[in-house]
Amino acid sequence: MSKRKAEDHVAYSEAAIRNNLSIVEYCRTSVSAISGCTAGILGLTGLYGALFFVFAVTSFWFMLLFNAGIDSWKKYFISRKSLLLNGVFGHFFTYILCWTFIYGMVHVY
Amino acid sequence: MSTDLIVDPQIRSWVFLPIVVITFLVGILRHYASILLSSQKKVELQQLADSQLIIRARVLRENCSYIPKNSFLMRKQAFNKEDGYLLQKRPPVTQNMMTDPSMMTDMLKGNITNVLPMIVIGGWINWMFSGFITTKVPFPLTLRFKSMLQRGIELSHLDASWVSSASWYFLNVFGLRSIYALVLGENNAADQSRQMQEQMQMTGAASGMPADPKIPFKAEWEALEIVEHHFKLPDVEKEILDG
Amino acid sequence: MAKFVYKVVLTIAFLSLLHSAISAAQHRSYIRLNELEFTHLPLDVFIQTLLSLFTIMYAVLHLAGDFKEIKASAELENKSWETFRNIPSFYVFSHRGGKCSPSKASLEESE
Amino acid sequence: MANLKRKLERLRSIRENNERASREVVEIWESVISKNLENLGKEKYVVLEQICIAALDCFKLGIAEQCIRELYDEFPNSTRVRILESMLYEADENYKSALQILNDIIKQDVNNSSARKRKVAIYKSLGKNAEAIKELTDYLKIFAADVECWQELSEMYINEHDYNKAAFCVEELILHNPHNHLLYQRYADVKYTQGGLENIELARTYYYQAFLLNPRNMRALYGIYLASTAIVNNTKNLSLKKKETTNKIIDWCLKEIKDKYTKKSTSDLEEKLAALEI
Repeated sequence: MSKRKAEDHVAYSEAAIRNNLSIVEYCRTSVSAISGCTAGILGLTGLYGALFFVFAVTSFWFMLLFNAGIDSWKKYFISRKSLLLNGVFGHFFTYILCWTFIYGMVHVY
Repeated sequence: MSTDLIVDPQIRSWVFLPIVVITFLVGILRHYASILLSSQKKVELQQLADSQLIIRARVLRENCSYIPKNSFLMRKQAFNKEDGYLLQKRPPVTQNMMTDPSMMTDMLKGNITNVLPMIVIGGWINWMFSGFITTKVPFPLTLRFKSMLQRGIELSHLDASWVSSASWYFLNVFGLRSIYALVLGENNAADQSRQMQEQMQMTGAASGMPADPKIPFKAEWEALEIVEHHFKLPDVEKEILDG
Repeated sequence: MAKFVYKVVLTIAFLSLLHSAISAAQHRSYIRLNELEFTHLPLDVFIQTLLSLFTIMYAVLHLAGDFKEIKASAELENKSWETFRNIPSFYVFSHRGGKCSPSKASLEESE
Repeated sequence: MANLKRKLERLRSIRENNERASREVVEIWESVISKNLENLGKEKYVVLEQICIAALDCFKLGIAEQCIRELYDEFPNSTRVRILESMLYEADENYKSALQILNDIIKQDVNNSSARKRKVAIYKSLGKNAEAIKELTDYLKIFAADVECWQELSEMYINEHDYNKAAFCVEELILHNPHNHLLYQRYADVKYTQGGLENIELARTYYYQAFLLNPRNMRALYGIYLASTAIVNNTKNLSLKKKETTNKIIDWCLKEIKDKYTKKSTSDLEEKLAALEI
């Protein structure tokens, strides 16, 4: 009885959540920038580029979960889905900029 | 596909790349300039006290179930009675934005660091690098985008995915924001030493306060009025004997 | 120490990415000079690029910092009241620790 | 270099956990930091401040003076450094100069909270508890949400045996931080000390809550036990049923405490055995 009750009392520490999310945000921004550069080097165009973004972000997501521990990610994050989807459009914009930039540097001239 | 137009590689090193570098460096400079120019906002003592009072009332409302009923009622009384904390009479606040000189300088500083460089650098880039085709976006676009991406060159037969130098500058201005966050970090060294210089203060909560505290006070009063107290702590006897 | 290793890995991966970018650009100009149609990158460049991407991802993930446990009790579980009640803003220095200290010397005496 | 890094790490953890490990901090300064002042990086000034306070705590005024000078070189107009200076006077028992500095700071900047807090500390070290409490309540009228002040005030009321007011302060703390088992434990302590059947039962509820939040809190377990014993022993005409349940709770507590200690000692023993085998 007392065991179950103790689990009901789960409270999250605001500061720790913010710390984790800011780390993830940092990683995701850099991953979208770097994957944009990669897409530019590979010379992907059109839909392939968008697919590559999806591929890069998902594989990073898996990497993140694997790093946090397959079973123990719950210790660090409340929801797995928000790790994948939060602010995805902002990151896509970063991706496009880097993609265009490197594509221009490598393939246009 | 892309062979329909061959662009001189000189453009790459003398137009395309410089624009990116310039925008990036200007952004970094602007960041440090805004740190230099920013002034610690002076907060009125009364305003500070008001905001802290609001915080206290809010936590009382949210976490009241963790304290005994008597204590809750006592606090509620102190906040909500006729001349309690939330209903105090106070002199009307007359803070006009235009008459407050510190407000004016803040606005001016904001303009200097944000709008001015964009106009100046934008104008300069338009003048210096005008009329180049710089790059091609790697995805097809409809003709609607032509006016956006090909500012400065009026060629009706050009494919929409080519980008002119002026438009490339604007793309950079908007797109580099997240890169700045990456490079400058959220709390970099410049911030830390400033913290040391000035006394760390709880102005964070106060700055969000509107000039007139009546409205949030009234809202808090209403919210507190309807809160019901349920003591949330478990009953020891029942729990232990059941378990 | 581990951080240092990851930093080195990150740098190498970045250099490798840069290298593959240059290779790709060279391939592109070669194709243009020979008036061939560009179809795809050479396989080695392709693989190098992808590998660098994943290495960078991995290194960034490890460099960004450690996660903290989000359970509120996690950080409090090991605290005792003795450390919790200790508030630096209200330190009082007139305690026996100072008076018994062997190096006791007030400012005037030491000068 | 690696040593320096490790020591800085330790200092950081002391800072974050609010430990009062002043002697250790001063030792770290003497062994490593004093020679490596230039290599501290961006943490330098925070570390200097920490060392300064620790040095004052150990009555090594020379070290503190050096730190303050170092900080003044960098931030000649900082109020935070001036507060450190006033603390130096305070440790030297020159309370008049210390108060003078603090009053100057407050005159310059009315909402400087740490100067006001230092004033309270000075009254405290002068033994003027009543004045300290008055100063602190005045402070809390403005900074009503300052948690650490509520905590300090509760301590002071406890020293004055004014448990009702102390309980009020701890309640305020619980409102601000409802998931901290230490606060529940403290509240229960206060209530238990106040005595009376109602208060002791309340204390037991709060001890139990502290125990639920952190099952390793032995003090809370003992608290439940003590409170229950007090209910059985000190109340006349307790109903039979009530007596029975309370006794059951006492048994449960004792069993739990014994379990905890046997578990702890066996795991310790295993660790030691494992260490022996290596």
